[in-house]
Amino acid sequence: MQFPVLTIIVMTPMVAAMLILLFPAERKTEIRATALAASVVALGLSLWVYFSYDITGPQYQFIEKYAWLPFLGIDFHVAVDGISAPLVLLTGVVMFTGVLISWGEFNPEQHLSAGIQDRPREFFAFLFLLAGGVFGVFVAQDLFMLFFFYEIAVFPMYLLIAIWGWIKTREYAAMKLTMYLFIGSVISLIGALAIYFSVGLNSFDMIKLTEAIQSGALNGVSVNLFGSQIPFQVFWFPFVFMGFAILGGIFPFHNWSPDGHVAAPTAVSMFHAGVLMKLGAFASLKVGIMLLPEGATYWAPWIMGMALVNVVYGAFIASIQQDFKYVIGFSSVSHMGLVMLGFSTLTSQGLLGAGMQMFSHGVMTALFFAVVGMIYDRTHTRQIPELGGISKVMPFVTVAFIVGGLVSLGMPGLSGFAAEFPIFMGVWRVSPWAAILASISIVITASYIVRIMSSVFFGKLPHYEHHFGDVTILDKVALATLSLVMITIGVYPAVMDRLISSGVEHILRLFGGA
Amino acid sequence: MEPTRVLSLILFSPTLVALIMAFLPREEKTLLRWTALLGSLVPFGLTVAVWFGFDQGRAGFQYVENYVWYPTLNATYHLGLDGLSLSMVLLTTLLTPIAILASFNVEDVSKAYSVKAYMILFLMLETGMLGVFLSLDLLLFFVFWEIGLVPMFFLINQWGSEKGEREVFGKMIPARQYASYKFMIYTMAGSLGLLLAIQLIGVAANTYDLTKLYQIWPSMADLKVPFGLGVGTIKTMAFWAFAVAFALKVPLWPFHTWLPDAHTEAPTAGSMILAGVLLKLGAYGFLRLVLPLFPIESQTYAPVLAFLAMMAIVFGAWAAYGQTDFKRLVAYSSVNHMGFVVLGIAAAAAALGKGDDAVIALNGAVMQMFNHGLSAAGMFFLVGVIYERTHTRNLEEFGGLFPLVPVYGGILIFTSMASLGLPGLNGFISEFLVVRGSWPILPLYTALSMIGLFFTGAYILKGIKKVLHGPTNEKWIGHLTEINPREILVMAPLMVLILWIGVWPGWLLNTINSAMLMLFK
Amino acid sequence: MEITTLILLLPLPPLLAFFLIVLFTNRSRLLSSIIGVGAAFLSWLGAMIVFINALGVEEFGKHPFELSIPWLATGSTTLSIGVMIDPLSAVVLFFVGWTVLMIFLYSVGYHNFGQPKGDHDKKGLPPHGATVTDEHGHSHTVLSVEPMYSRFFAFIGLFAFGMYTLVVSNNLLTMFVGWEVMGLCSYLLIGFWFQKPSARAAAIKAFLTTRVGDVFMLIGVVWLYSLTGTLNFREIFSHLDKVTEVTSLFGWSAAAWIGILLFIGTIGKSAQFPLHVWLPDAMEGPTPVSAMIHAATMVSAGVYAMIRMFPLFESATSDGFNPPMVMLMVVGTFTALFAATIAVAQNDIKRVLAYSTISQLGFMLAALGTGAYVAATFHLVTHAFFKALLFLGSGSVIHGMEHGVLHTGNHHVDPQDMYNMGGLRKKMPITFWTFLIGGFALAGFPLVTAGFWSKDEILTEALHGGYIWVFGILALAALMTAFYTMRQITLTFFGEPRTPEAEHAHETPWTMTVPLMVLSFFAITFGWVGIPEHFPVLGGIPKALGFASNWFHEFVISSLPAGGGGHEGLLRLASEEAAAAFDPIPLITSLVVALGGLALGWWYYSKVTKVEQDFFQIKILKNKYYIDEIYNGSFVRLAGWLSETFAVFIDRQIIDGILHAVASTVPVIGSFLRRTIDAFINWIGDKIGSGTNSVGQEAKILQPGKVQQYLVATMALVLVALLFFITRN
Amino acid sequence: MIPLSWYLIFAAALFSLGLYGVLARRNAVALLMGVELMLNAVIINLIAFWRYIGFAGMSGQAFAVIVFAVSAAEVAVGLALVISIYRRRNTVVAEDIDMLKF
Repeated sequence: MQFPVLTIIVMTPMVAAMLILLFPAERKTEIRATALAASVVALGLSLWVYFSYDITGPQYQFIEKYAWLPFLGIDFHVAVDGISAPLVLLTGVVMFTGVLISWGEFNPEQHLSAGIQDRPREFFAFLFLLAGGVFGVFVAQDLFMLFFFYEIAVFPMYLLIAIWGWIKTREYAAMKLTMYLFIGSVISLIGALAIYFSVGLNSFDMIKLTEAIQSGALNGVSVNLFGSQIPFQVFWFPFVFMGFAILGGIFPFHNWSPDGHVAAPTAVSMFHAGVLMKLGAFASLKVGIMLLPEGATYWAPWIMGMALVNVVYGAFIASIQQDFKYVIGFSSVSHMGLVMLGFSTLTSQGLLGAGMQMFSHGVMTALFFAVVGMIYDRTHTRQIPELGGISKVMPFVTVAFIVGGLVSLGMPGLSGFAAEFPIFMGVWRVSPWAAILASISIVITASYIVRIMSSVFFGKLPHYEHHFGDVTILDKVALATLSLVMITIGVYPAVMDRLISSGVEHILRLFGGA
Repeated sequence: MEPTRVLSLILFSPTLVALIMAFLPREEKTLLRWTALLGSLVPFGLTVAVWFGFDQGRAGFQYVENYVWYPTLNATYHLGLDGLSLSMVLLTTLLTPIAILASFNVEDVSKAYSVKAYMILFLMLETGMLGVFLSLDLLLFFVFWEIGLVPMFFLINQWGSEKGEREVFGKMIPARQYASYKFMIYTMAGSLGLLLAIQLIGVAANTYDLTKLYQIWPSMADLKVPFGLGVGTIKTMAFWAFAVAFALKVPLWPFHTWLPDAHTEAPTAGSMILAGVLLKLGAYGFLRLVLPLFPIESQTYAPVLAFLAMMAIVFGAWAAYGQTDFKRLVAYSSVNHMGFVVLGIAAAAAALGKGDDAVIALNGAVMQMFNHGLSAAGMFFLVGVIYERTHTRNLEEFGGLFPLVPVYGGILIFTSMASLGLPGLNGFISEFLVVRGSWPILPLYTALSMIGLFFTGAYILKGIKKVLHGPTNEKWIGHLTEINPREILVMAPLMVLILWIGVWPGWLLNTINSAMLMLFK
Repeated sequence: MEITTLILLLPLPPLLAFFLIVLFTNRSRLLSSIIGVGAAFLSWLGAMIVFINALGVEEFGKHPFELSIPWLATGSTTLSIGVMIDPLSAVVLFFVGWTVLMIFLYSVGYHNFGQPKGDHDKKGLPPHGATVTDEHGHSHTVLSVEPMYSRFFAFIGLFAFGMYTLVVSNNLLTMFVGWEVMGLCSYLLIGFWFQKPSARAAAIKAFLTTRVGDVFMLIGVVWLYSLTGTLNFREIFSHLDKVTEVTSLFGWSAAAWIGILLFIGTIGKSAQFPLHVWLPDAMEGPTPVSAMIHAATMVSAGVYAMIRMFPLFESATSDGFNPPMVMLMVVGTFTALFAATIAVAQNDIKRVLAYSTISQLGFMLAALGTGAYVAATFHLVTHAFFKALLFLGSGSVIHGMEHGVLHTGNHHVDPQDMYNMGGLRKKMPITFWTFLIGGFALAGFPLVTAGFWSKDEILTEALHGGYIWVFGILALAALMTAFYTMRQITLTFFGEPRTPEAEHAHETPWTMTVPLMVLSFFAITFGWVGIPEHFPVLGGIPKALGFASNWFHEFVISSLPAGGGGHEGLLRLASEEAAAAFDPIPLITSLVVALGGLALGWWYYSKVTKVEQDFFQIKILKNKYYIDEIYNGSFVRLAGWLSETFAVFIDRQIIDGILHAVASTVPVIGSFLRRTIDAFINWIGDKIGSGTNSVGQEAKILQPGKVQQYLVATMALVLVALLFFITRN
Repeated sequence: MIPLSWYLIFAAALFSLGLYGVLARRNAVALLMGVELMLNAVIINLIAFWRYIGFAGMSGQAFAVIVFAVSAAEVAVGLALVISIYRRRNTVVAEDIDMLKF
């Protein structure tokens, strides 16, 4: 039994959350220090996992399996494969930067209260609970454990948004968000149970389940719906896939995410857009596509259609938003659409692109929300017409936003392009018209990014009610780490490309090596 | 040849210098300027070394470097050099130090946009341009093609001219923002087609390496892409995607409206590089990608390209003649001169590169790219010199400045004559070769573009008349300082080269000629 | 030193002078003038050495001095350029050497070298004189030195370089280079006093009109190059078949079209009919420039190019009809007459000479049109001499008049208007006599002047060629030429000084009069070299003195390739022509025309004292048939309209319009989507939320909070369950 | 001896009296007394069934004792609640105690 690194990664945030709750409320710096320590530990471990993952080795590595509820066949079975390793790293990075940015600075005479100032103890506790849940989902190889951690992740979101969110819409947004996510999880739970019972293996272990389904456990089974016999996989795939895709922000059910982002405090929206949406996409890939391959091939064109709408629709809406955070909210809807597009192609390049896009978009949106948060904390407004000339006061933030903006518009040489290009190559194999339609979104994204850059960051400095200075060192460190990650992947994509493509080969083997 | 790293060195030395400068203090302006200048001389030295080491006889690419870059898409970091790209690299590495020297009087715009940021952006711009000329991998080409946009966007946006408003959809936005916004989005929209076409080629041929693509792509029949259309139509669509993206950058006639705005709003050094090198990217794209990859389509559509080139020449000249803003006049003259380049390329395309006429047309086109780079940079710098002293570019406000600034007047006349295409200077050689090459292949279009040639003379003389000749304008009598030694030092290399190429073009033309002969093997 | 390297170095001294003056010796006038004149002298010396060597060579036409160097790599072949001197270029070199040197020397005096600096002279305006107080106190204004003295020498140095390159070059490309460099220098020199708006406009007009011609010529050169694969003259003439076979528009051969295109170039350059408007306006420049441009070099360059390309023109006959030659003839003859008519009505001394140049060039081109190769060359050379003489003479007259104007101090009097002059023969004797020789040479005063021999040659060739109407018109033009020359001489020199300024005019310094004398010597002697041998008396003298008879004819004809391109009718070979008996008719006509014109001019204008009396001030002639106004009204305005509305309008409105329309679709679609689909989905989501809420509101009444009501409800439920179970089984 | 049915009728009457008391009485204490009555009726039933049917074991007795304990606990708690409500709301009327509604 080698060193149980994955369990530790999942448990560190939980343990840290408990630890933080023991602190008295007013000792804010100590609380923040422990939170930072915990996030550093988690980041370090996830880095270690990422770099020691052996590309040529078996699909699942760092396997740990402890009996949990043998009676029902549930065991705490965690492992990491080609696609989940980068996502674990992503969660570590976002957690580390989120905590840094929530440190913020407080000086009353400038009416400045950046970061989380009121009740940081509870804030970090819930945040780490959320982080633990997310780590759990990415590494869980047991269907039940996946749902277990999924619920843990979703629940603190409500509290974080409702308490620390944007006064105007926090209740509405928190309720809307939690409702959507719970409904989604219920739907996918139903689907998962259907699979569990119809395979009849009496075990939730996904690896066993996939092997069983591969060897024809579900072939004969069919469901009669109003008389017509629909094969099992085809009938149940939408349940499972759509359930999680709601969290991934698929078209008709995407509305919760912009409102949720806008209402959430900086660190939470970083987590939310950066990691939680990837959770949905990853889960829909793992449970939906890997478990029910025939269902996936049947429904793939439909998913591509919806994803396409997602991409173009998100870009258009984002281009006319007046609120800075809403623009980024809708842009993440559009970029998540690209991930779904990558999945729907079911080709090696498409999935590779989707994997990289999940990582690169995660880092980029985290950076965007961090920047927006900093600006909002100092200027107390997010309306683009009212903002201007930020570059004169916060040069570092401007440079970080520019790097992030270029990644989001897919500027070659940065991680955005390294992720989008294979997705488009995959789509070309399936339907060229879709590729052409999707590429329109690139230009529109470019137009609104450039518009924001020139109107918010350049131009003349309007009269803000309170004079404000540059951001703190910690904020700069956070922004720097995020930008560096994006630039390294963009300049030398081979760093992540081999890892993900090894994971993708194993998945495609399920489709008969498509 | 043993694997040399010289090309990567040339390509990334500007970025290295920029990195070093990032850590220098923002206040030391002179230190920053001199590091930028010396830094940009490094690639120039290397290029000259490569120029002498270049073996003209050998076919194919030299100084080749090939490393892993994006394995699953099998796109490799593949650099290489032939006569064509060598001359363009020489032009870039020559113009950048001159432009940096010319921007010694640029001051801080704001805390974020200081001289340091200006110089760093300039050096990154140079890497972007060099990347396009050196890369032999389609994906790498596209990466550097887009990277070149970003620094230029900021140069125009931050250091452009302060005054000027532009009315768009009913609201007034500062002209600077409008111009940079238009430049960025217009070029990106244009190269959207390029991105899609590259993906198509990548998916169909399963490699991005240009040397391999040259062999397999033109004759490839089954594109593994379920387009539902015939191979011919797909290839034509891909051809037009490439052609539009490059025509937009050249700028060819209907796509050129971004150029005058971008120039009037760009800082002096910015428009020197914009006119000097950035326009050549489009023409280089035609020569490196469109002609070899789509020989049959470019032959069928050569007349269309020739027509647009003719329109560019004629309309560029007419529009220039009608301008009152000196910089817009010179900007339209770039449209006019680049029209000749495309005319040469179209003629070569029509003859499928076979036969001497096509090779002469190509020689002329590449020479015109090189010469226009020199004369356009010179002209824009001179406009900048006057603008810094008088803060106006309106031709009506000048008049009779010759007695006040005789040396400046002499240099302006010399450079104007070069850009007019006066025989004995460099402009004439390339225009003569283009006309000589394209006349036997496309007589009608060449004849019609002669109107443009006549009007070139007309608007250049109008420029000189309005600025130098006529009764001296009292406004400037007292305070118009003569051109200072630094500015003369900027102009000196350009003028020497203009005269040298005009009198003895052999050294440059042999390299280009040997490259053009082999371009179509 | 090898003769060909000397030829190669010939054009360089003036270019060197140009750079030296511009870069270094701009400040000091003495040094610049020494360098300028020195360079001209060097080139003149080189030219004379080459000319003498050329004379020494037997059958020089067959093996001229030639040197060519590979220059441009063009595909598999290389284009080579170089120098070549054959009889034609030797002769042209001769007169160019002389005239350029004389003009350089003359301009030292013309720009008042050695005079004090002007009180308030501004660069770019002609000098206005300096007030000088001599030893006993009273001050008088005297001519001041030109403020931009050294710049002038730099520009004419560049000009001389251009002319020499044109003459020595062995291919069309370097000829075109020289051609355009001269175009540039004419622009710079005409616009020398750039502060004068009229000079500025004239400079641009000159450059652009010549450029119209050059554009067509470029196409001709390019077409010829693409057909024959070379630009070298001798190579072109050796395989003319390549050009004549190819037929293009209207069935004419390519050679014909190329000929026409090259001729349009000459029309622009030598100011023939449609494109002649720039020459009279070019009088704005200083007089040495007008002399150089309009007499000696630039305009004659156009005719020289036509003579050089003559074999190509000859070969262009297709089925008996030779389009370029006919065009040459028609345009030449018409311009000769047309310009002569205008010259009669001009009052400005330099404009008369300008129009007379246009008409004389018309003579030469008409001669070429009729196939008179030697006659055209002969007239070209003689004309260069006497026209340069006349211009420099008029320059010294104007200089004298300016002296008078400064003396009287009334600056409104135009020193160039002939009606302000009169009786200057007493004031300026040398200028008068040299001007008289020049005038008689131009008019073609029989036997003595060179003009007579060359013009007579043209008339005889025209008559023998069977072109009666050409002969007639040219004769009439010659009559008018004699008439207006005599008008000019009588108005300026004879009679009494009509204005006080004319009273005080006085002779110009030696630097200006020496060139006049040298040129007048050539204006006379050069004619004797070309006397046809079968001329009754004088024909035999040169043979008697041991020279070859009609040396000029033998020397120049040999530069034509053997057999003149193999066409029969047009050019009667030298051998037959010698045998033709002396034909008296052309001789008599030229005698009558010359003497008649002179007498008529003298008789009429000795009586006229005021402008009103002059019958020939016909309105239409005075305004040059309103051609300038027509051109301005049509072409210039058209160009302005084209560029103003057409190009700028299209760019701003149409293309940018489309762009903005496309760009505005994005927000439109965005807001549409936002208002419809997004709103719809939000509505559903909110509806679900409020739906559950309202259901909750209704359900509220089920929980009133009163205990007893709950108990009643439970009791009711129990009873119902009881009933259900009882009835079920 | 008295037939079982008499005991059952008596218990039923007693039960319905108690039920009426609970449903109709306004006073919360009276309500509690009604509940007591219903519980006693249950005890009677238990003992009656034990006596007439199950006689062997002691289960009937055990159940009765349990019911006694339960009813005592129930009254104690009820009275405590009513007193505390009275202390706050100084009203005992069951109708008024309706804070626990949405």
